[in-house]
Amino acid sequence: MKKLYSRPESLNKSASGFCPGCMHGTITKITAQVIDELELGEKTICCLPVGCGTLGLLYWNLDLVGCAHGRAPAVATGIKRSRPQNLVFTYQGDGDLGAIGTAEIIHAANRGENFTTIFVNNSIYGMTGGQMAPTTLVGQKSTTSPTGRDPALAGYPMNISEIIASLRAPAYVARFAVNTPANINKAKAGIKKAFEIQLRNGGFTFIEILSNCPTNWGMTPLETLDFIEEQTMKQFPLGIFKEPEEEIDKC
Amino acid sequence: MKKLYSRPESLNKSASGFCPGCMHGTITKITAQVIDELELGEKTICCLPVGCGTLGLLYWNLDLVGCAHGRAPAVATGIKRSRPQNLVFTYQGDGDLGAIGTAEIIHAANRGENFTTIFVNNSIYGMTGGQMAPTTLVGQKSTTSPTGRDPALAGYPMNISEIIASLRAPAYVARFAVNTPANINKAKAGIKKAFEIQLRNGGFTFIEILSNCPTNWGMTPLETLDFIEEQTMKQFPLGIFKEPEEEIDKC
Amino acid sequence: MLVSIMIAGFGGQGVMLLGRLIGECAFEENLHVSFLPAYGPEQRGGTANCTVIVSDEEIAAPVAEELDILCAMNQPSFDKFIGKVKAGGTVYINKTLVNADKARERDVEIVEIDADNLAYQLGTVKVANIIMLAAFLATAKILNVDRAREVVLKKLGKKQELLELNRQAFQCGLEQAEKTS
Amino acid sequence: MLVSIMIAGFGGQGVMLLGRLIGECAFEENLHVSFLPAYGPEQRGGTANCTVIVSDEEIAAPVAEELDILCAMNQPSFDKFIGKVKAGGTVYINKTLVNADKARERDVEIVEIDADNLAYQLGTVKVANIIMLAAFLATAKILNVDRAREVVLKKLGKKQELLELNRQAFQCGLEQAEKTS
Amino acid sequence: MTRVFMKGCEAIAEAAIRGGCRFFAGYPITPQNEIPEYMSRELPRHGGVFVQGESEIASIYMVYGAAAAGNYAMTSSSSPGISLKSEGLSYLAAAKLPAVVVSVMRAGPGLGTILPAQNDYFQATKASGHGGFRTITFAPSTLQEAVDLTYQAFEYAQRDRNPVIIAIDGFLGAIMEPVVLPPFKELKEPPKWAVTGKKGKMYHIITPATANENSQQAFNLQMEKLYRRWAQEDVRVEEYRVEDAEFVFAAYGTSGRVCKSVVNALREQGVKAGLIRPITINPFPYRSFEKLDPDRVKAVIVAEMAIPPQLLYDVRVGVGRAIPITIVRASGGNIISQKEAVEKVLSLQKGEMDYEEII
Amino acid sequence: MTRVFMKGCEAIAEAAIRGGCRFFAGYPITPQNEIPEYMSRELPRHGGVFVQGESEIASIYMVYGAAAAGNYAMTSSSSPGISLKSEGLSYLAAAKLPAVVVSVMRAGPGLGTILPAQNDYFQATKASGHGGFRTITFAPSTLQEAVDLTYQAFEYAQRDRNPVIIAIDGFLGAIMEPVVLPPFKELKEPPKWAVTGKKGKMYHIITPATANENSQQAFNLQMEKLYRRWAQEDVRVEEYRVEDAEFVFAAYGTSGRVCKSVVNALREQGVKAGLIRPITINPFPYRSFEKLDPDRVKAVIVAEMAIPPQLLYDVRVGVGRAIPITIVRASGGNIISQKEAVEKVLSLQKGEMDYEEII
Amino acid sequence: MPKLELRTENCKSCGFCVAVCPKKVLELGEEVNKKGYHYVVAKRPEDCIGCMQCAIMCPDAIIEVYK
Amino acid sequence: MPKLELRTENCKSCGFCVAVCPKKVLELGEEVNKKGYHYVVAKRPEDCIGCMQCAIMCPDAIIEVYK
Ligand SMILES: Cc1ncc(C[n+]2csc(CCOP(=O)(O)OP(=O)(O)O)c2C)c(N)n1
Ligand SMILES: Cc1ncc(C[n+]2csc(CCOP(=O)(O)OP(=O)(O)O)c2C)c(N)n1
Ligand code: SF4
Ligand code: SF4
Ligand code: SF4
Ligand code: SF4
Ligand code: SF4
Ligand code: SF4
Ligand SMILES: [Mg+2]
Ligand SMILES: [Mg+2]
Repeated sequence: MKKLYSRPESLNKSASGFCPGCMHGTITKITAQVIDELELGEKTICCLPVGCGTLGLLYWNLDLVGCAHGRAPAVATGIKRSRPQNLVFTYQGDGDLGAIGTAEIIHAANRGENFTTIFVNNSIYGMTGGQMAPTTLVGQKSTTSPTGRDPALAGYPMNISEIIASLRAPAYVARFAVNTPANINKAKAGIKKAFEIQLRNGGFTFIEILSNCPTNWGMTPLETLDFIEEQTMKQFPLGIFKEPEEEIDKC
Repeated sequence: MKKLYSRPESLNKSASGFCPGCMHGTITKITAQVIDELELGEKTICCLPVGCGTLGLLYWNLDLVGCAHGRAPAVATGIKRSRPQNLVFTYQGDGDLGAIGTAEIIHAANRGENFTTIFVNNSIYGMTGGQMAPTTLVGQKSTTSPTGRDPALAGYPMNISEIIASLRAPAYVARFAVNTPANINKAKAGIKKAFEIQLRNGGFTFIEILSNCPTNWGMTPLETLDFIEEQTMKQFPLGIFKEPEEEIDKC
Repeated sequence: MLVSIMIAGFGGQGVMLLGRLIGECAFEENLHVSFLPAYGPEQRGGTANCTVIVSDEEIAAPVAEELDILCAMNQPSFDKFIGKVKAGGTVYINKTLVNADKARERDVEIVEIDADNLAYQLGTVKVANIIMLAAFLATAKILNVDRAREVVLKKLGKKQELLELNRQAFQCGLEQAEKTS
Repeated sequence: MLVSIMIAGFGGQGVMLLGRLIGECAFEENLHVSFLPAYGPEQRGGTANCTVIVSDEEIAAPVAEELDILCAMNQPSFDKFIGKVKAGGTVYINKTLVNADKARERDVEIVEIDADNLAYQLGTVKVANIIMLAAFLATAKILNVDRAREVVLKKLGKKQELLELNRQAFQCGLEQAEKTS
Repeated sequence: MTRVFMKGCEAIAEAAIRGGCRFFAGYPITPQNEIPEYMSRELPRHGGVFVQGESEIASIYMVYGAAAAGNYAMTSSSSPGISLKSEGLSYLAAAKLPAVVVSVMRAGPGLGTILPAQNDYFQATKASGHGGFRTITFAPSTLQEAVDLTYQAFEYAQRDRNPVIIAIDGFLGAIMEPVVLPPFKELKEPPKWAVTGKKGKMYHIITPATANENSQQAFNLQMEKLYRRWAQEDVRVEEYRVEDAEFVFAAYGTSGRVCKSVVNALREQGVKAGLIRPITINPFPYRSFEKLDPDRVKAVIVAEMAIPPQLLYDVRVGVGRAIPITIVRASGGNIISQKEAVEKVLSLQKGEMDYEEII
Repeated sequence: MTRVFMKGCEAIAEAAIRGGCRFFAGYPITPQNEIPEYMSRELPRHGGVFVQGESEIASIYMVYGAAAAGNYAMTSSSSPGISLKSEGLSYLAAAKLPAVVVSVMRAGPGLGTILPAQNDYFQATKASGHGGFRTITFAPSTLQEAVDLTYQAFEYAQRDRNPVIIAIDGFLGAIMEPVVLPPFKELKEPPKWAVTGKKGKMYHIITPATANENSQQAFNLQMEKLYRRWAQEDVRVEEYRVEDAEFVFAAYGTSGRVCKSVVNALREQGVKAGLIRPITINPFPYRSFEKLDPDRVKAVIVAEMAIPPQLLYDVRVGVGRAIPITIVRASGGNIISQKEAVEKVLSLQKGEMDYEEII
Repeated sequence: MPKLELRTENCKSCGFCVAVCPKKVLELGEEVNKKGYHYVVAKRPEDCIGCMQCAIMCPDAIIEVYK
Repeated sequence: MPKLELRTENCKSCGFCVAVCPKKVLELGEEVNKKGYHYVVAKRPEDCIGCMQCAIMCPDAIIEVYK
């Protein structure tokens, strides 16, 4: 019998530390699949954030660097500049990348550093128990916006891909979701494209993926699927915000 | 005889600490004039950066707060939220606001804090002796880009007003220059408008002003006037990037 | 009097609430009490435990190297902490999930409550902790059971439906305690 | 031998360069030497000064509370530092800008060089510091003047035009020194 | 006075509000999230302001701004976050701004674990940033003490125009205990030095900078004078059964509580044990150690949740070399073992002395 | 070996390159700008990488990344910037990453002034961040020493997989002195632990975190062991005319140089003065002070450019209470006065003893 | 006929696979694994068409599909 | 006729005013002020039209204009 779908080699056999139904698992899995498919396992260096993504330290079967909260893009800069021959990516949450790490991601993008960022946007601080993130939706409740995010006090959700895409240097900026098999496949293709651009020294690539946090959204995993479709995507439309010229020609 | 043009009351009588021909002087002066004209001297709290703007601590005749490098928007947030009845503005350079203070300015803007930022963009770290700033032009020499800014290594200049304007909350975002009397008058009008918006709780207002640094550009003051016109403005076009709806109607 | 109690189980079993409610009850009786939840990197999907110390004097250390009472809601917790129970101490186990055979020879009293199954019969396994709580209150005799019932029901919420469920669970726990003792 | 020298003046007068060149010359003679520029918040448009210590032994403190030699390029510097000059010390002044009357009664030798004016005559006031340097070298007799000239001209640059100007300034300083002594 | 059963972090937050705090800015980090969370719920009810900063740095500078404007302001964090706030702490001290900073220590260095520890003692007492400034640093060991000291911290901050640090470990942040809450303080007008808009020609400058070496030195000397006054007047320490003690524990915070139990246990066994528990870890109660009688005290036992030891250092400064000092310690989320501490003393009594070297 | 006349910061940068440094990231701040500026010119010529970080924080994490990838990496800053790097320093230590961090101290706290000072001693030795980690911290007093120690710092960093701090004051950064430059080191392959892509199934994890209390405590104990080894093996100190000294100065860096002059001046006057000059301020040369003979030494005089004093503490830990300790100090950009130091000793000799209290 | 392999010891009972299977092959079972989750079971394996929707959707990479 | 008042002690000799004056009223003088700058002088005050270009342009607010 032929194996049609298998657990990727770039993940360990152990269970992930993520909560049931958490799409950190999905995103990790498809990234690992891309690495397997491109046979990059021995070439890859993965920079993990502080956030639930940190749990990847026990999960990935790759060279790993645990970074300080928000600083993965700086760490990746140091790594990639030292070892241009490696595939380097950061894996970051929305608190990590959109709040404390704002300067680091914007400047790495602006310098056009030749690595890839996978940005897991779940509209919340998952790891610390559900505080408001820069990406929390208007009206969404969190432990620090107990009556729902009020734009008069906390402003509007930040559309980070759009900001990154407005810079000149980044090569590829796109937003995906992983709430349906079809979306998962698109997200996977997006990651693949980003890695391929990096491999040909094409510059900075940025993949935002809409994710969930059943635990802190206070929903069952299945409920989060609809929430993403109906709420999250309104604020954060899927799409490609920037891509290399050649690619555009192809479309 | 009638006084047509006078030194503003909101400045001390002493000489400024700025170098000859430095437009920090010009920008400080027109801001003080606006405060005088709106009779806001007793209402204003000015947050100064670290950079040549720090020299304003000895120059302004206003309540002043010296802030840490890059953090003036956070300080202003603390002040304005504590005292909404005051006029609060930050005065920041491009190193201060565009590099180390990236997160602070973006998030204050994104929260729609009801204060004004005057952003003095002179494409260089003036105070520390002429290192490359995020706004240094491509090819421009500095002490840390001794052969000129190379986009392959340091990326392209960041257009910060454009980024701020892409956020939803900010009310008014515009870029001016002060290299001619006409431009100076426009910049002054822009500052006035920003203050007026703040006074009616209109939200965050952001005034970028193209400036110079004869000392570290290695030019005479007069040479800097042309450089701004011919080089700086190419990268940083003047214009209004965002304004309140009513105002747009008026145009 | 100084009684050290540990409650331990899976993350979702409400062990923190159980411990906290013991604390609340002791507080209402004007006793000295400390409730210390253990937390840590293992918490996500792992085990949870907390220490409650009840005393009529000021409590110095809020932790206990030796336990008077262990309440084990699942097997891993039982296995991990049974060794800390003092000779002469008491162990409450959630019989549905815990096999206490290991400890039979030790000088500890074992109170077995089929908490998960009983709770399931009441409608949701979620009230297993309340059943255990009531059983503990009834047998440990540190706190006044009637006053405790009041406190617990007050703390557990205002919704009529929940109130009733919790009341039943509490009652069930008391009855079980009677049966086992 | 340990000679402590301070050079002081306006920001734009090239006092740092002057001090540094003394340092370079001493270095080339294999002497122990330290050059310590003073810097600070006042620097922007304010005064500048530096301390050079030349010695044939290891230099401990690179600063001097008492000066053997002061070279004052402007009046404020002269006023500020004249008090630090040791009895028997030497003060070089840029006569164009400095009035040394205050110090006439003190036990210090005063060497007056009309440096700014002389430099102006050479074409630019910017070489006043080189004139002072040469005058200092010629009279202080700590360093070999010919070797120093070489070092200075080498350090000052490759452009023929500048080289010539500096050579003239150096020569001018030497001549002035002769005149005053 | 209200007696309540409350969680550590929440009780501290409530005490702050009652002490006049009307501005809080903070950034999530375990194990202190309940402070910002409580503030986000409760401050608005009292007309106060809660802002979730985009980072620890932004948060402390929001506090800096609020303090400059005359507000009673607070922030809180845990180890990595306190490192990030260290520049801001130094700026608060330099600009003479009052603020309260709660440091809930977790295990480190680096990301470490989120478990309780006492390994930021030096940071909380000797170098909370650059430039050699100091703070009054309270190290409560019960929730009641934490509540009372937080309440008072705002008074000290305002009195000295200097930040005050409340340094606790994660145990105290997470514990629930009965606690009596102090009454709500009446709010005051902003102090005269605050920036509220100039009055006539008089304007205020809040500045973290000085003009030159002499004004800077004058500032440093003025601060040193303040610190000396603290050493004279503001030291707080609990000396527990020390009068006749032959074995004296030195411990603060949760370790202090554990050692109290140990002292009691030893006393029950007839061993003359005692405890010196610094409540202010800066100013440090050096005197309490200096006055120990070398003829009576056979050993000082430092107990701390820090490896390598830190409190040890201050104890050594106080004790000198006349009395041997030894340690009982734990780290990483482990707590001082009462059993180990008891055994240590028993073996010391038998003359098995190990002398702890400072490294 | 090349003898050159070079500026402090530039000589340090050059020594780093010769020592193998091929990655530098930094952010401008006076008085250390010449280090990044020099690196931006020179590193590319040696195939190295210079990145101007968007902040001090970004810069130290770039260094973290470069170090993780096996590069020899360095960053530098001054007081406020070092505070901002303190989280990163702690992360380097936790992740066991070698790096060299140059701290050019200026006057503080806060923005302070850009003038030289020694007021970050505690920060450089006791709490360069959170979590109680330590670094070898070199405090050179001449440019030659700075060059030699910087050169070697990379070896120490790699040996210990730990950051090394070079702590100097602004004087040494700005001074020009003749200096002999060491030869260029041959570059090595990245060490085995570095992340360079996994080999077969073996992958590397560079992590600043630990799994639980026990692994964290094990890490802390392992580190403590390292620090103890430093104390045994890596202490460096200059004892200058101490053998028969009755008055012993304790001073490092620029103050150490000044005190050497003072000792010489006093000796010329027949006063038996000496100097203990720590070269490693961590590990601290406690032994040098412990072994001072109280029957001979009448006083120890701590000289530092810091108010309130900091070095004083370590000296007190070393000396104990048998010998009086007094201080001569300055701050804000002022330097220790030689005259004052001489007079201090002369008056001490007359029996006018003032005993410096620790606060 | 396609074959499913389920590494149920790591299943977290999120139900994603159940929800997306067009053929209702999968269900969350009665049994509980070591971590306390009611893990997935192939109730009607004979209906499976090997479309992989379940495997793609599973966050924990529990499901492998053969054909 | 418009009148100019020049606070020349603070003039830094940048030359902006000289450059923008449409009437060439201003020049940088021979004299040096306390800070060492060749400060501005009104060479042809009679030509001044009070247009304020110089005053607007001066970074150091040296120039006041009366009419
Ligand atoms: C400097 C610092 N600040 C704060 C924290 C605490 N912290 C850990 S994870 C986290 C946020 C995680 O949120 P996000 O980045 O959105 O990741 P998620 O868990 O949602 O995937 C925070 C604030 C920390 N570890 N370090
Ligand atoms: C935390 C910190 N980092 C760095 C510095 C040093 N510093 C002072 S001013 C400045 C940059 C000034 O540039 P900019 O903001 O563009 O202002 P300008 O002087 O050009 O007006 C820097 C990096 C500092 N004081 N504090
Ligand atoms: S807390 Fe939220 S983001 Fe984190 S693992 Fe659980 S579900 Fe996922
Ligand atoms: S250094 Fe540049 S920016 Fe600063 S005052 Fe001088 S000219 Fe202006
Ligand atoms: S492969 Fe398709 S049909 Fe088969 S179980 Fe999975 S989803 Fe259902
Ligand atoms: S999707 Fe995966 S984890 Fe979720 S229930 Fe199905 S098999 Fe289990
Ligand atoms: S007011 Fe106009 S005309 Fe008069 S001097 Fe100024 S610029 Fe010239
Ligand atoms: S513009 Fe002002 S500062 Fe410049 S020369 Fe004219 S008067 Fe002087
Ligand atoms: Mg998130
Ligand atoms: Mg600038």
